[in-house]
Amino acid sequence: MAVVFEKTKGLTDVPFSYCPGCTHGIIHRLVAEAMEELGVLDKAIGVASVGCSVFAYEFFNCDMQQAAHGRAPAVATGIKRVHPDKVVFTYQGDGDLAAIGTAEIVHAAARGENITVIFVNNANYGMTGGQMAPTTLIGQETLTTPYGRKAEVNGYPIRMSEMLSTLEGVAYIERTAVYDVKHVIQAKKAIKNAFLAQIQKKGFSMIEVLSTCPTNWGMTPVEALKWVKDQMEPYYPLGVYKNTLEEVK
Amino acid sequence: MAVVFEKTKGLTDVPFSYCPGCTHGIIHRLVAEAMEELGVLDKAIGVASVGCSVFAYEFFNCDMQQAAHGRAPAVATGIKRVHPDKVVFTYQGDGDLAAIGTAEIVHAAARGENITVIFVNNANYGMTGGQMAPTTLIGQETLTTPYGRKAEVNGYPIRMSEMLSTLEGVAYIERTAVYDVKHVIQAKKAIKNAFLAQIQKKGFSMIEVLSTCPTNWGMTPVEALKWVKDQMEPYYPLGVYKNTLEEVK
Amino acid sequence: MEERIIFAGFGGQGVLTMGLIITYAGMLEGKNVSWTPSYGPEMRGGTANCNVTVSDDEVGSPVIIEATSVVVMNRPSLDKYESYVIPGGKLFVNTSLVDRKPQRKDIEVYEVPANEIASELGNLKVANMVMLGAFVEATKVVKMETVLKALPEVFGKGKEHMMAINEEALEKGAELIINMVSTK
Amino acid sequence: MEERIIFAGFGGQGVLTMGLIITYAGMLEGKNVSWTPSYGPEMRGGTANCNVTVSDDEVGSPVIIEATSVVVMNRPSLDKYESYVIPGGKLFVNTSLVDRKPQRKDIEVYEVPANEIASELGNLKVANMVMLGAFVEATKVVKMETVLKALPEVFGKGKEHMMAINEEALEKGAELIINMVSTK
Amino acid sequence: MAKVLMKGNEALAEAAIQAGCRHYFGYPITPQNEVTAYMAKRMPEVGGVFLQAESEVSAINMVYGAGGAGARVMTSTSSPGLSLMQEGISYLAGAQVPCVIVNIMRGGPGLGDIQGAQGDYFQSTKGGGHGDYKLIVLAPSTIQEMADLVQEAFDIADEYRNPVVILGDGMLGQMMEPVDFENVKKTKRNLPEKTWATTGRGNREHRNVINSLYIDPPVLEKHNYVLFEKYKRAEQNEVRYEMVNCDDAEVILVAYGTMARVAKNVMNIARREGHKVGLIRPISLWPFPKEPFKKTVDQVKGYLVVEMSMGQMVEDVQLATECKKPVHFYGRPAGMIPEPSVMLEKIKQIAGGAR
Amino acid sequence: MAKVLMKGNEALAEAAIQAGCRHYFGYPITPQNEVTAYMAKRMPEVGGVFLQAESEVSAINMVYGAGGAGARVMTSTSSPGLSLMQEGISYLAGAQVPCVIVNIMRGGPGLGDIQGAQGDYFQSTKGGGHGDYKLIVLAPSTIQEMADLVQEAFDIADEYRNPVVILGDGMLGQMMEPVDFENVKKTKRNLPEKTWATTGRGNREHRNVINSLYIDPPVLEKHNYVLFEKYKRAEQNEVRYEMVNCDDAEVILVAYGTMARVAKNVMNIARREGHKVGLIRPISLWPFPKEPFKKTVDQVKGYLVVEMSMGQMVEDVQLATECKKPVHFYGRPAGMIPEPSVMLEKIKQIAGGAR
Amino acid sequence: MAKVIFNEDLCKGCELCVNACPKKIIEMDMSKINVKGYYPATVKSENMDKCIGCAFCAMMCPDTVITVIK
Amino acid sequence: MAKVIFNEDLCKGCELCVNACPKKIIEMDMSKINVKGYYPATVKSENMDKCIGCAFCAMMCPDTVITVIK
Ligand SMILES: Cc1ncc(C[n+]2csc(CCOP(=O)(O)OP(=O)(O)O)c2C)c(N)n1
Ligand SMILES: Cc1ncc(C[n+]2csc(CCOP(=O)(O)OP(=O)(O)O)c2C)c(N)n1
Ligand code: SF4
Ligand code: SF4
Ligand code: SF4
Ligand code: SF4
Ligand code: SF4
Ligand code: SF4
Ligand SMILES: [Mg+2]
Ligand SMILES: [Mg+2]
Repeated sequence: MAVVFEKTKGLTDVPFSYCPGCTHGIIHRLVAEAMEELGVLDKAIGVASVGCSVFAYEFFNCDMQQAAHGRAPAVATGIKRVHPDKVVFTYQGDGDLAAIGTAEIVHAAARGENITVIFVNNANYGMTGGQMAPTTLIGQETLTTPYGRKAEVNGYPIRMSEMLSTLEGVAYIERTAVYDVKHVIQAKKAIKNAFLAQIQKKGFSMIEVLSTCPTNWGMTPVEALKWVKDQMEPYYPLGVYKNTLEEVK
Repeated sequence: MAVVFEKTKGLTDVPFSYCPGCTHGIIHRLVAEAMEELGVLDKAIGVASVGCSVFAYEFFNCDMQQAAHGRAPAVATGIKRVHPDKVVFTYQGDGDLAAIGTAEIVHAAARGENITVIFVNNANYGMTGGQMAPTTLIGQETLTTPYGRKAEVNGYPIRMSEMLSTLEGVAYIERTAVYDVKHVIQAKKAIKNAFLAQIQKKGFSMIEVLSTCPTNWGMTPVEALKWVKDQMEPYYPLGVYKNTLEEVK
Repeated sequence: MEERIIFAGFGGQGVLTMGLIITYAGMLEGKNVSWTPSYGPEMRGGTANCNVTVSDDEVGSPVIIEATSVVVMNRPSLDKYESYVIPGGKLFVNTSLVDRKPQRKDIEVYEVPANEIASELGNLKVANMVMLGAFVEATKVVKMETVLKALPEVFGKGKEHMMAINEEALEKGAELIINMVSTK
Repeated sequence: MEERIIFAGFGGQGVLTMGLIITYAGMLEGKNVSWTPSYGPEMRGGTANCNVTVSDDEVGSPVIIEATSVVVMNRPSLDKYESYVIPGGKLFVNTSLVDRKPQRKDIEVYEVPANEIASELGNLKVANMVMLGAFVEATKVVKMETVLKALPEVFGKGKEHMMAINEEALEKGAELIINMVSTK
Repeated sequence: MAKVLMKGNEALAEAAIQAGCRHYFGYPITPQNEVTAYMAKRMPEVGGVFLQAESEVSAINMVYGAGGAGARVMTSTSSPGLSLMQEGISYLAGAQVPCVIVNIMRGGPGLGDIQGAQGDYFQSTKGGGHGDYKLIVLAPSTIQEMADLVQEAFDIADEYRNPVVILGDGMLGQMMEPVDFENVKKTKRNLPEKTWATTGRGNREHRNVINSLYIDPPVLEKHNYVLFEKYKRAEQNEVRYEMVNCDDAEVILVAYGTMARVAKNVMNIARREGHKVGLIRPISLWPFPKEPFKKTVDQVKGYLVVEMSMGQMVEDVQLATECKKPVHFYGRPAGMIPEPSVMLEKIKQIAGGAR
Repeated sequence: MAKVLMKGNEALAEAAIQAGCRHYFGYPITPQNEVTAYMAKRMPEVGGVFLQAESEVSAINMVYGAGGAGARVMTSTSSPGLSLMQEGISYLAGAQVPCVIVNIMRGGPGLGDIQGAQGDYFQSTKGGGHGDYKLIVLAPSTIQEMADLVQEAFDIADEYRNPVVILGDGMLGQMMEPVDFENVKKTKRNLPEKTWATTGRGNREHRNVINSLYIDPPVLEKHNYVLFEKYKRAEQNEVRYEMVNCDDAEVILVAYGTMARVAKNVMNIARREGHKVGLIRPISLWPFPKEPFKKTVDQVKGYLVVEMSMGQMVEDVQLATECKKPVHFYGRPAGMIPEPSVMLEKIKQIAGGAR
Repeated sequence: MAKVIFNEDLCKGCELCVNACPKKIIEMDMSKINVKGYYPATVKSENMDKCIGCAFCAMMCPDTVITVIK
Repeated sequence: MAKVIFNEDLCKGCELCVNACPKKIIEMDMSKINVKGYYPATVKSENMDKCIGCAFCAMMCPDTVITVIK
C-alpha cells in the first residue's frame, strides 16, 4: 500500500499550540507543503508575527525570525534585501497585518517587495482573548465590542486584499478559505502561486485565508467553519484580486 | 469701489514661512476661506502635521494642535471624539500622510472618522530638504534617489486617493491641483465639499492637492506649476473618487 | 489566621472558580482576601491554577510559595505543587485523575475521588464542587454557609439551574471528609 | 595661533561658502580646522552663518562665542554678531547692505562695499569673494595662494567658468585692504 | 457601595471612570486586556468613549488629541506597547497635555513573556522618550491602591498638565482583591479650569494651541525651564511612600508594587526571627522619595533593594542614600519572584555587616 | 588617502561603508539627513543596499531582519525617531541581533527644535525600551572620532551580538572637520562567524531562529542571565574614556561629545588663570567609565558635570564617585551651549570649596 | 483498499475529520483520553474497509494527526 | 475700473501673479528690495487701468499679498 497522505517535511515535529479545530493548523500545513513541493525549504526564511501563530518559528522546518507585532513585512524586507535569492515569507494574523502593521504591509506591497505574505483573517485577535480586529464584521460581538461592532463607532471592516490590490507593486493577491476540502485545495494552489510569483521575481504576493477562532467565537470547530462560509465569505469574497504570474505548466 | 478679493479672516496675521512660490500658501488660503465661508471658524479645531506646514498652527485663525509626524489623523480622532460637534481637520504632507502616517490615515478612513483631511502631495519631503516620498514619481531625482526613483528598488508611487476610496468609511475624496486659476477654484470647491461632508456627519473626507516644491525640485515657481501639470497630473488623475454628499444648493 | 491555598488542575476543570468561591466567601466573612490566577497561552488546553489567601491581616505576597493547603485536580499539578505545602499543611488530591500517591509524610493528605462522585451525581462538571466541599469541611477556612452565599455571586446570572446540583456536590464532598474523620 | 571666525549674512549670499574656503585652505596649510553651519528652516529665506576655527592646536568648541574675526554681509548680522568680536579683534562689514556704523571702539573695523565692487565686476554673486579677499588680506589667516588652491575644491566640477571672476573679486577685495592700510 | 471583589485591571478601569475619565483609547495586550475589555463595556453605559486604536502609536496620539481638547483621558498597555508610545509620551510632556498612562509590566526585553515583572522602571522614571522631561510615576501594590491612585493620577495630571504613569505589573493586573470605591478619595485639589484646551474658539479672545515645537533654541530653552519649574513643584508636593517598622530597623528592605508585598512578608518572617528589619515602599517612583532614606540612613547597617528585574530602582536608592550606607540588591527578571529565603539570607548578611 | 574635509554625518556614513556596512535602512530627519543622503548615493556604488523606510518603526525592524540575516546593518535618526524605535531596539537586544544605531540628538521634548542637544542620554544608556537590557553607547566628540568609533561599533556589535548606539548631536552631524580614513582602525577583533544567522537552511543541520520570545518564565530568566553575562563582559572590556590634565586637578570637568570640546576650552582658560582643572570625557556612555573617577576622587575637591541637557549623565557620575566628593552640575537644554563664563565661575566656586 | 492511521496523541478532538469524511466512518473514541486530555478520533476497525482513501479527513485535520495509505 | 493693491512687504517675488495675469500688467519692481530681501511685484501706475479686476493674480498669490477692488 502506498502513502496517500502524510505529514509534510515542511513542518517540524513540534505539535501545534493551537486550540482544537483552529484552522491556523491547516494553513500551516498548506504553507509547509507548498514549500516542500516547490523544493524551497532549504532556502526559505520565514517571519513569524505576534498573534496565536507567534510560535510559527517552532513549526516551520526552515530558518525563521520572530518579528514585533505588525512589523513582519519590514523584517522580511530586511531579510530579502540581504538574501535576494532566498524565499522569504511572513505569516500574519489580521490584527497584526491589518491593524498595527498597516503601514508596513502597505509599503511592502507598494515597494513590490519580492516576498510572500500569508494573511490569516479570523475576524478577531485570537491570542489576546478575542478582541475586535479591523476585519471584525459589523454586529460581531468581541471582548472590545461587547454590544456588537457598530459602524458609527468602530467603522467598517477592512478588505485588505482589495485595498492592497490597488498598488502597482503587487504581483499576486488571492483570497481563499479552508472551511472545506475543496477550498483547502484551492488555498494550497493559491499559496503555491504566491511563492511562484516570488520565485519569478514578480514582486509582492499575498494570500488571505479566511480562518476560524472557535475558542473566542464561542463555537465548536465545525460550527466555526460554517460561520466562515455563511458570515465571513459574503463580506470577504474569495478569488484572485491580482495576478501577474507567467503561466506555468 | 468694492473689494473683489482680500485676505480671509480664516488666516492670522503671521506671514507664511514657505519658500517663494510654494503652493502650500495657496492651499492654506483655500482652507481658511472655505472655513470662513462655511461659518465654522469659531468651532474649528485644526491639526498641523510635521512637514513644511508644521507651522500651520500659527497661520489658521482657529484652535490648533500640532501632531507628531504622521499621527495627525489619530490626534484629530482624539479631538473629534471629545467634541463631536466641532469641525476637525488635519493638514498633512505626503511624507506625513502616505509614509509614516499610513496606518493612521487608513484607519481614520476605515473608521469613517468624521474629520476632514487636507493632503498636500508635492512628491517629496520638503521640510527635510527634498527626499523621496511615497508619492515621488518614477525617475524623479531627490536627495535619497540621487539616480532617480527606481521601481525595482523603491517601488511605485502610491495613489492615496484611489487606495483610500476602497474603504467603506469614506464619505468624500477628491484629488485637485492648484497650478492655475481654474484648478484653484475647483480645489476650493472640493475643500468646501469635504467640510460639508463632515458637517453632514457623513464620515471621513479628504482632499488631495497636487502642490509644488520649487526649492527642492530646483525650479522656479512658475516652472514648478508646469511640472505639476505635465508630470504629476498624468500619474495622479484629478477628480472625485468618492462622494456620498447630499446635494446642497 | 492566614490560609494560603493553591488550586491546580487542567484548564476546564474549574480550578479558578474554586479559588474564586473561597475568596468571595472569605470576603463575605470580613477577611482579607486575594486571588491570583495563572494566565496566558498556557491556559489554552494546558494547566491552570490560582493562589488564594484568606487572612485576618493584610495580605502580603499574592504569590504563594508556602501553602497551608494545596488542592490538585490532576497528576501534573500533584507533581508540581506537592512540595509547596508547609509541614503540617493539607493536600487534597483528586484521586479520579491522579494515579500516584503523594510522597510527603509531614502533611495531611485528603484523597477525594471527585470525578467519580460527580459522575454519580450525573454531571462530571461538578467534580470541582465535590472537591471544594471536602476542602471547606476539612480546612474550615470559611463556613459552608458562606460558600453557599458566595455561589450565586461567583456564577452570576444564568446559572441558577446549576445551584441545586452544585450544592449537592458540595455536600457530598463534605460528607466524605466527615466520614473520613469519624472513621480515623 | 587660533583664529575663530564667524561669517554671517542672508541665505544666498554665500557666507557658508566663504567659511568653507577658509576652512579648506586652513586644512591645506596643515592647520586644525573646523566649520559649523547654521541649519534648518530658518535658512529658508532667512539668515545663514557659519563658525570657522583655524588653529595650530586641536580645535575645541566648534561654536564660537569669542571670535577673533567676524564678517557680516548684512544688517541683521551686524546687530547680532558685533558683540562677539574679542577686544582687538576684527570686524568686516559689507557696507553695501549695512546702513549703520559699528559701535565697538575696541576692535578693528574694515568697511567693504562688497556688492558695489561685485557689481562693478559685472556679477553681484561674487560679493562674497570680494569680502573674502579683504578678509584674507587683512587677517592672513591663510595665504591667498592657498585660497586660490582651495577654490576649485570647494566649488567642485562645473564651476570652472567662474574661476576667473572669483579670482578677480578676491584680488579687488585684497587691494581694498592694501590701499586702506597704506592710506591709514 | 460595599467592597467588591475585582481584578486589578478592572478596579483600575472602574476607578478611572469614577474619577471622571470619559475617554479611553487603547490597544489589546496581555496582561492588561481586562482594562480594555472593561472600558469597552462600561464607557457606553456612562456616555463615555471607548475606542480601540489601530496600534499603541495611534492610541497615545489619540490621547494627545483628546487630552489637548480638554478631556480626562486614559490609555493602558503593557511593556512592548509602552515602548511604542515613547515618541507620543515625549510630545505629551512637551505640550503639557494631562493624561493617565497605565503600564501593566511584563517580562522583557523584546517579546519576552507575559508574567508580571518590573523591568520598565528606567523607561518610566528616567525617560524612555527623547529630550528632557519627567513623568509622574505611581506604583500601587494592592488592588485598593490601584483604584485610589488612579483617582489621584487624574488630579495630578490636571494640576501639573503632565502625563502621569500608573506602573503596575501583570500580577497586580490579574489578581483579585476586595475594593471599596467609597474609599477612593474624591478630589480635594483645587484644579484649574482648562482654559488652554482646544475646544473650538467660540467667543474666546485668543486661539488655543497645543504644541511642543519651539524652533528658536532660546525659546525652547525657556520652555524647558518652565517644565522643570513644574517638576520641582512636583518634587516638593507629590512624593509618596510607605515606611513600615523603620523606627528601630537595622536593615531596610526597599521595594515597590507587587514586590513590596513579598518584601513585607519577608520582613515579618525576619522580625519573627529576631532581626530588626523595616521596609520602605516608594509609591511615587518619580518624584522618588528621598526623605525616608535621609531619616534612616544614619541608623541602618544597610538597605536591601529587591526588584522583579535585574536592578533599576537600586540606582535611585543609591542616589537617595548618598552612598552613606551599603545598598544591596537582589532581583529576578522575567516574571520570576525573588525568593524569600534568599532575601532572608541577605538580610542576615547585611545585619552581620556585609558591605 | 589624505585628509578630507567632511561633515560629521557624512564621515560617519563613509566610515560605516568602509567598515563593511552594506545595508542601511533609515528615514529622513534633521539634523542627520546627510547620513541618509550619503548612503543613498554611495551604497549603489559599492553594491550595497540603501532603503528609505516608510518610518523609523519600519526602519528599525528592517534592521532587525537584515541583522538577523547576518548583514552588517545600520540605521540613523534623531531624537523623535529614536523614540519610535524603542520597541524594535528592545527586540534587537532581546534577540541578540547586532547592528549600529546612530542618534544625532536634537532639542526636545516632543518636536522641540533641531539644534544639537544631549537630552537623550537616559534614553540610550538606561533603556528607553521595555525590559532589562543594555545598549553599548559610544559618544564621539570630533569628526575623526565619529569615523573611528563607527568602525569600532560594528565590531563590538558583532562580538557581543548586541546593538551599539552612536550618540552624537546636531552640531557634530553638521560640522566639517578633516578626517583621515587611513586612521580608521581596521578590525583587530577575532570576530566569530555568524553561524546563528538566518541565511536559509541549506545544508545546515539545524534551523536558525531569531527570537526574543520565551513564554516560560524560567526560560526567559535564563535568557536574561545570558544577556547580563554578556553585559558584564562588555563592562570589563569596552569601557572608553579620555582624561586630560587630571594628574594634579582639584576640579574635574566631566563632559561628553560636543560638550567635551567646550569643556576642554574652558579647562584651558581656567588653567591659564591658574586653576588646577582637568577633564574626564566618557567615550563609552554605557558601559560608563568608573575608573577615572576612582583614580581621581581622593585628590579632587569636586567634579563639575556639564551637559547640553537638564542633567542626565550627572547621575552616573554621582554613582561612579560613590558620593565621595561633591558632584556639581551645569547644563542648558534645547541646543543652547552652556556658557564658558558660568563654567569658569563654578570651577572657581568648587576650587574654593563649594559643596 | 485504503486505511487511515491516527497519531492519536496529537489529536485534539476537534471533529473536523468526522465532519469531512464522506463515508462518515470517523468517530470520537469516548473510551480513552489521550495525553493532551482529549477523546481522540478513530475509525472502528469494522468500519475501516469503508475507507476510500480520499484523505479528506487528513486535509481538514489541523493537527496533522492523520496518515492515509491505499 | 479695477485696482490691485500689493502688501509689498509680504511679497516673495515668486512671479506667480505675473504668470496668472491675463492682462500681463504685473511685473517685478527691480528698483527696490523689500524687508524680506525680494524684488516685489507691482503694477505700474500707467498700466493699472488695464486691470479688469479678475483677481487671478490674488488667487494665485501664495502669500496673500494682493487685494483687488473694483
Ligand atoms: C506592540 C504589541 N502590542 C500588542 C501586543 C499584544 N498582542 C499579541 S497578539 C495580538 C493580536 C493578534 O491578533 P491577530 O494578529 O489577529 O492574530 P490571531 O491571534 O488572531 O491569529 C496582540 C494585540 C503585542 N504583543 N505587542
Ligand atoms: C518621527 C519623525 N521622523 C522624522 C521627522 C523629520 N521630518 C520632518 S518633516 C518630514 C517630512 C515632511 O514631508 P511631507 O510630509 O511631504 O511635508 P512637506 O514638507 O513636503 O510639505 C520629516 C521626515 C520628524 N520630525 N519626526
Ligand atoms: S485563540 Fe482562536 S485563533 Fe488562537 S489558537 Fe485558539 S482558536 Fe486559533
Ligand atoms: S521646501 Fe518645498 S514644500 Fe517646503 S516651503 Fe519650500 S517649496 Fe514649499
Ligand atoms: S480517507 Fe476519506 S473515507 Fe477514509 S477516513 Fe478519511 S475521509 Fe473518510
Ligand atoms: S481533525 Fe485531527 S485533531 Fe481533529 S479530531 Fe480529527 S484527528 Fe483529531
Ligand atoms: S486683477 Fe486680473 S487683471 Fe488685474 S492685475 Fe490681477 S490678474 Fe491682472
Ligand atoms: S504671487 Fe504674491 S508673492 Fe508672488 S510675486 Fe506675486 S505678489 Fe509677490
Ligand atoms: Mg486574528
Ligand atoms: Mg511633501
